[in-house]
Amino acid sequence: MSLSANKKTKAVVAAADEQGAGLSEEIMKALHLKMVRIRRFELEAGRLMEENKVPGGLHLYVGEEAVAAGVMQHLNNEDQITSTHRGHGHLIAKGGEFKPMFAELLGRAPGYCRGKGGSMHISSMELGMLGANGIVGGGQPIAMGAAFANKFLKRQSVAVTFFGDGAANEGSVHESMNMAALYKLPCIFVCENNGYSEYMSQANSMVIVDIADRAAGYGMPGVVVDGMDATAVYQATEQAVERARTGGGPTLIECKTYRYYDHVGMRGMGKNYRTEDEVEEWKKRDPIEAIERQMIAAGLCSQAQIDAVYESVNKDIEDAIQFAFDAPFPDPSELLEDVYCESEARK
Amino acid sequence: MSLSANKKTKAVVAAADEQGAGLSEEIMKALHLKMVRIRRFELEAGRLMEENKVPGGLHLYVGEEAVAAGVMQHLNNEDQITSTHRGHGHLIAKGGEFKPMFAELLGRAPGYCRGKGGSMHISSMELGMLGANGIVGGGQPIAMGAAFANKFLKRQSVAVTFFGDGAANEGSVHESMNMAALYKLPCIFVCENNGYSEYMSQANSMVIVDIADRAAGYGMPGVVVDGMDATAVYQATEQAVERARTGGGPTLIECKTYRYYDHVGMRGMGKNYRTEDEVEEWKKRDPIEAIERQMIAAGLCSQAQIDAVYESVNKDIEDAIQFAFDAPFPDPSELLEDVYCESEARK
Amino acid sequence: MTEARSLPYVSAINDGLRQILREQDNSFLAGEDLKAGSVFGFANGIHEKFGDERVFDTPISEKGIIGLGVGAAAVGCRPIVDIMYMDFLGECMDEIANQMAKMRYMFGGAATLPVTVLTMAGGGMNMAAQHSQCLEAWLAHLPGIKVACPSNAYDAKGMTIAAARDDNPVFVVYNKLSLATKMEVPKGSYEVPLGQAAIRREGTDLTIVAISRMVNEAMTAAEELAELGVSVEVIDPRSVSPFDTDTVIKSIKKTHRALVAHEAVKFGGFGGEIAAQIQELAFDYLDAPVMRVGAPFCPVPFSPELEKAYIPDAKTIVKTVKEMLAL
Amino acid sequence: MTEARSLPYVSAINDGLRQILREQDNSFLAGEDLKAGSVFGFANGIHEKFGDERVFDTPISEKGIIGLGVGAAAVGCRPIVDIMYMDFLGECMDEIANQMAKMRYMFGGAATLPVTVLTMAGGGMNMAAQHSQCLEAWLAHLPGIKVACPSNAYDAKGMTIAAARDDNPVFVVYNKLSLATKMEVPKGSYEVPLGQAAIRREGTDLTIVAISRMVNEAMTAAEELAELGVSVEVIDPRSVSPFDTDTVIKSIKKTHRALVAHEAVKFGGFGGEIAAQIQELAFDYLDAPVMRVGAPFCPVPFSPELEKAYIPDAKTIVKTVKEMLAL
Ligand SMILES: Cc1ncc(C[n+]2csc(CCOP(=O)(O)OP(=O)(O)O)c2C)c(N)n1
Ligand SMILES: Cc1ncc(C[n+]2csc(CCOP(=O)(O)OP(=O)(O)O)c2C)c(N)n1
Ligand SMILES: [Mg+2]
Ligand SMILES: [Mg+2]
Repeated sequence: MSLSANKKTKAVVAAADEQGAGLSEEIMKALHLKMVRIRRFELEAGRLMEENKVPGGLHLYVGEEAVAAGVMQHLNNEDQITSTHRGHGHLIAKGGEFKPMFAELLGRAPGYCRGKGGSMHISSMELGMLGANGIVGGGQPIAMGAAFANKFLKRQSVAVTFFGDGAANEGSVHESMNMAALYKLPCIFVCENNGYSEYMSQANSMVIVDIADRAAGYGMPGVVVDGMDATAVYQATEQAVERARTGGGPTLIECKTYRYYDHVGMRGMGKNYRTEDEVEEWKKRDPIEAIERQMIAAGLCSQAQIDAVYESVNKDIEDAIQFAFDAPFPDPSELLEDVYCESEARK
Repeated sequence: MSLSANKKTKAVVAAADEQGAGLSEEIMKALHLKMVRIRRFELEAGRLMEENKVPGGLHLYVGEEAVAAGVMQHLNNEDQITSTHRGHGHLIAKGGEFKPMFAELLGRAPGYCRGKGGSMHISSMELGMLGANGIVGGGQPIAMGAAFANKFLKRQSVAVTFFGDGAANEGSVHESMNMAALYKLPCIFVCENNGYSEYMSQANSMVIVDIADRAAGYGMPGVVVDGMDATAVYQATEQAVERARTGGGPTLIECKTYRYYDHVGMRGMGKNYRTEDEVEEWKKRDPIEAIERQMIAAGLCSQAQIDAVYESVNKDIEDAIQFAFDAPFPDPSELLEDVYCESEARK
Repeated sequence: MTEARSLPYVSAINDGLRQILREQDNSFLAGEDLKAGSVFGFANGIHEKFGDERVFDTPISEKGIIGLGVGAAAVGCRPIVDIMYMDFLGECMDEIANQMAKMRYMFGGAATLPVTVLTMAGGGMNMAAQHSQCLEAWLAHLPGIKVACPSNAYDAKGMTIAAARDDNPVFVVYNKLSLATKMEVPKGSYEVPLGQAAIRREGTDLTIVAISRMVNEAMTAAEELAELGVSVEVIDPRSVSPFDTDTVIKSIKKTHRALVAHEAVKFGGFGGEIAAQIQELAFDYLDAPVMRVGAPFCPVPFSPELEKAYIPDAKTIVKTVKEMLAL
Repeated sequence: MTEARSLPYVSAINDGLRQILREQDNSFLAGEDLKAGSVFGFANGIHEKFGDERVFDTPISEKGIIGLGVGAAAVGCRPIVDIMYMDFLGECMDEIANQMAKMRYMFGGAATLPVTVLTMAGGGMNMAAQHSQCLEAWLAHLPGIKVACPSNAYDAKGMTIAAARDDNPVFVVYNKLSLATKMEVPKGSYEVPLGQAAIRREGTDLTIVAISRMVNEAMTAAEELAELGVSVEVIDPRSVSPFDTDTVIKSIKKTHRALVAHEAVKFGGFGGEIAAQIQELAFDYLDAPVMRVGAPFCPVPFSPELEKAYIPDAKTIVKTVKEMLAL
């Protein structure tokens, strides 16, 4: 069955590649901007970590930008997402700002979590970003619960939960998918299959090739998408979001993608678990270069305009990093704050 | 997809019905004896519970005998099983004796667990019965581990784990199936789908109709079998055991079956969750009556011989019940024994 | 507070749940077998009254059940979810300890989780090792959640209401053997505040701090001891987190002797925290060491004879008090 | 015992694991990223040495990992399984508490489970609320398992060996910040028996009972206090279950003062059990209440500034001792 799955994957990926240009200029540019913002943020964050300036370290999303961009393009601030330990890209694509993000990574007071969460718990309730999560498989039960609330409160909102190929083997993911399908919840399960969980290959974690095949076991549709193609992710998500908003229930979208750097940081732990060639092969399908080729080919913009995008993003990042380093650490007196909500119990 | 699944089920069930008579006299009689022993034990145990003579209560297997009989017919004492809260039938089919069983149900010293486990933890390591389990989904990780040991120690043994339709939604079952498939373990997952988990119907717990459909998500074969036909269960298990013993890895066998009495005991809690008609419909397909019809039709034995089987089983049960009631309770001094193994740590 | 009538603990829970579902449109009740009223019957009739949307069954998926509560609470609901037996906490301890208890703090206070978790603890019904445990010590050790252990019908209703009105995650740990015990329970709405101990009986010679059902055993013991001329004060903390240290210390400063009693295993149990606090804060007032009564260091045995020997009761308490007073 | 050499804690663990894998053919080492040596490096080179059959990766399935250990142990293996961070215990507490810890008892002694679980506890590395916890209190409360908390390299190796040779389920709780700390570690085979405390420093004025890394903090504090003329005895229980009550009580009877220190949250922590036992068994010898040093009642914060304020250290200990002695 792995074989047939393989075939399927190839098919879908192929399909995706052709689609590209179908989208409007506005959307293509939005997808591009999201990805550039993520890429530039991560490269700077990674550099800071390698310079030992980021306490506790971080997990980089570089290479996987197309997934966050393609999915989040369909969401608004009333929609929720739950993220993973690799969560910067999700927050940025959901509208996260660089200043409170860098400040959080550095443990400073103006950070999104006032310095209490850091990279692994970065979140913004205002933006509907219900948190990166240090627990693999930690986000799916929460997203399922949020999706339930959306239905219960008769909102149009959708809850999207991101998880990796490794997370797919956690019991919590199984329980959440089954409940989401059972209650027909507006919940979208986006599996970011980058082929590895830390230093374990997917083949070292499961027999199947397409995690999307598990969707059938819950009675929900499962699709495999080229996670290196933002437009393909965008189109797959469009159907899933439509389905979710109209009471059709959950969807499992598996995005085949790749992380360019180590599990942690850039150089990481120097474990020997994949080849340089493999990394190079995937980089040839870089999602940002791809969309830039598509945009220029389709005459949606010039190289100069693309350069301008980078310029302004780089400027924002520079300012944000400066802001973060200038920002104060939280006062030790804040240690015991935020454990409980002190509001009077409501009568 | 429920629809197609429905069709599949019907197909398989139909197929199973015809098969019946194919088996040898020896096997047919062995299956019959196992089922009669279970049925008679459970009816007496149930009666005792309704007479408030069984501390803590118990869960009856009546109606589901074909599953335990058909599966266990392929196992020897070196093979292991893990059972559920509804475990009497599994232990009997694995070779359990009535005396230590009734003694355990009554909390007496000569019980299989010296009175410490009771119905919900009844077990026999000698017989490879690694325990009934009070935790739904508690047995699957253990069976997977036992199967791993069989492979690691180069034994021919197979580990079979029983679980219900409700248990299928526990994360532990998901993790165990994936690991069993990943390591190609001699492990057989037998789902006893009796349509209900306590007072919740299967439709109230999941969208899919055939739990066997989940096997594909782990890369293992999944089959649906008529759990009211011991010969069908026997034949499906034959292939799975063969596969397991020859290094082919795990199989998921879903047996469609039914419990005649309440979740707990006979009258149970009197919750209103299924119709009398439904119960009567299933009883028409009683696995014991069916095999007796088949045996007589095939001229494998006479009604008189069948009656003789009941007589001797009833006699054994009477003696066992008497034995159990005459047996002493464990001495309070045993309370703190068996918490730890006191053997010297091995050098 | 309106008229009261004699009600069993199980019906008092039912009363409290109806009160909450009536007053909070964004609350719902979910768990295994709750449509059927729960296997313990505390939700009987509630599904019929409030319907499929407000009261529903969940699959046997405890991680999912807690996730349902956490996620729905984070975005505007006030969920009440049920973990059938406290013994099953292990199935969802990550969702409880790493998500529910920490989300607000990790997010710098941005998340508010008004979720209530109901669960059932305790032995004495020959349900063996996996259906009889008292694991409040696991929960009390977790900053970010509150843990109520109502010992009687009045509290069972009042704390269920208080928990569901609280804007924090609150566990209400009921007790199986208490379900049938009756007392006067007011109709309508009232709260038993979390973190306020109750002095169940005043005394001068010794204070017994007892958790959940052990309060009743302590009261029985106090009666017996009174006949021996020993005046016992019985304090029911009612919630182990927050824990009402002040009321306990005040009592010890009066009686100079303390005994802590819970049904949970003594070793590593919450009684250690209570005893440690007492000697820390009332050291100079103590005429004797703080003693603890709890279950011995073994799983809960099935056999009635063994379980009787296992579970602490009034006798155990009386025996210990006599030793303390060298009677 | 053969020659010793200076080795960091992380390599001492490695040494111990190799010893066991060499001497026990039916043992194996399994967990997440163990082929790669574990993310902490304590298994570096072991896969290369013992091969795919003895050392292998598991999916991210903690319930499955514990089940693998329990099931394989029940039928003839001596598994060593790893739960990467102690914070993840919640993912498999049911398999630990209801299966691993209770199986032997529930079966009337028929099952024997020689399984060892390795895990990593502790903060101080800015890993925030879900990768920094000390949850030994959850485990100590469970009859049926043993819990070792090695505080130095010598014990890390010796207790790993003792745990794997024990015929019961044993948790070896390592500490992250200790991984790099070096000391003399003998080559070859030796055991540090479970349940035997070590007196790390003799003293006459006060006894500090410190768990895991807090032992080092206690030693530093003792140095400082010595300069103030205070003679501190430092006791390292080494395992919290079984707990070596005798050694602790003997010391208190000599020093008449006790301080308990652990990195875990103070409220509901294992320190409560220790303090309760001390005052229970040495009441008449105590000149002051048993004090406890532990983390405050909040999750572990990420910000370095906050985490510094959160984790107890030598300063916290010195400060508390000074208060106890009114210095
Ligand atoms: C419950 C739990 N188990 C293990 C870990 C350790 N861990 C952190 S990230 C990771 C790998 C996750 O792999 P995957 O889900 O594929 O996400 P990716 O890192 O590839 O994005 C592991 C094992 C954890 N954080 N939580
Ligand atoms: C972890 C856990 N959750 C819930 C329960 C309570 N419970 C006991 S049996 C049962 C129903 C099980 O249904 P199923 O798996 O279909 O087995 P059946 O009773 O139908 O044989 C439930 C919910 C439990 N024992 N363990
Ligand atoms: Mg991955
Ligand atoms: Mg069932």
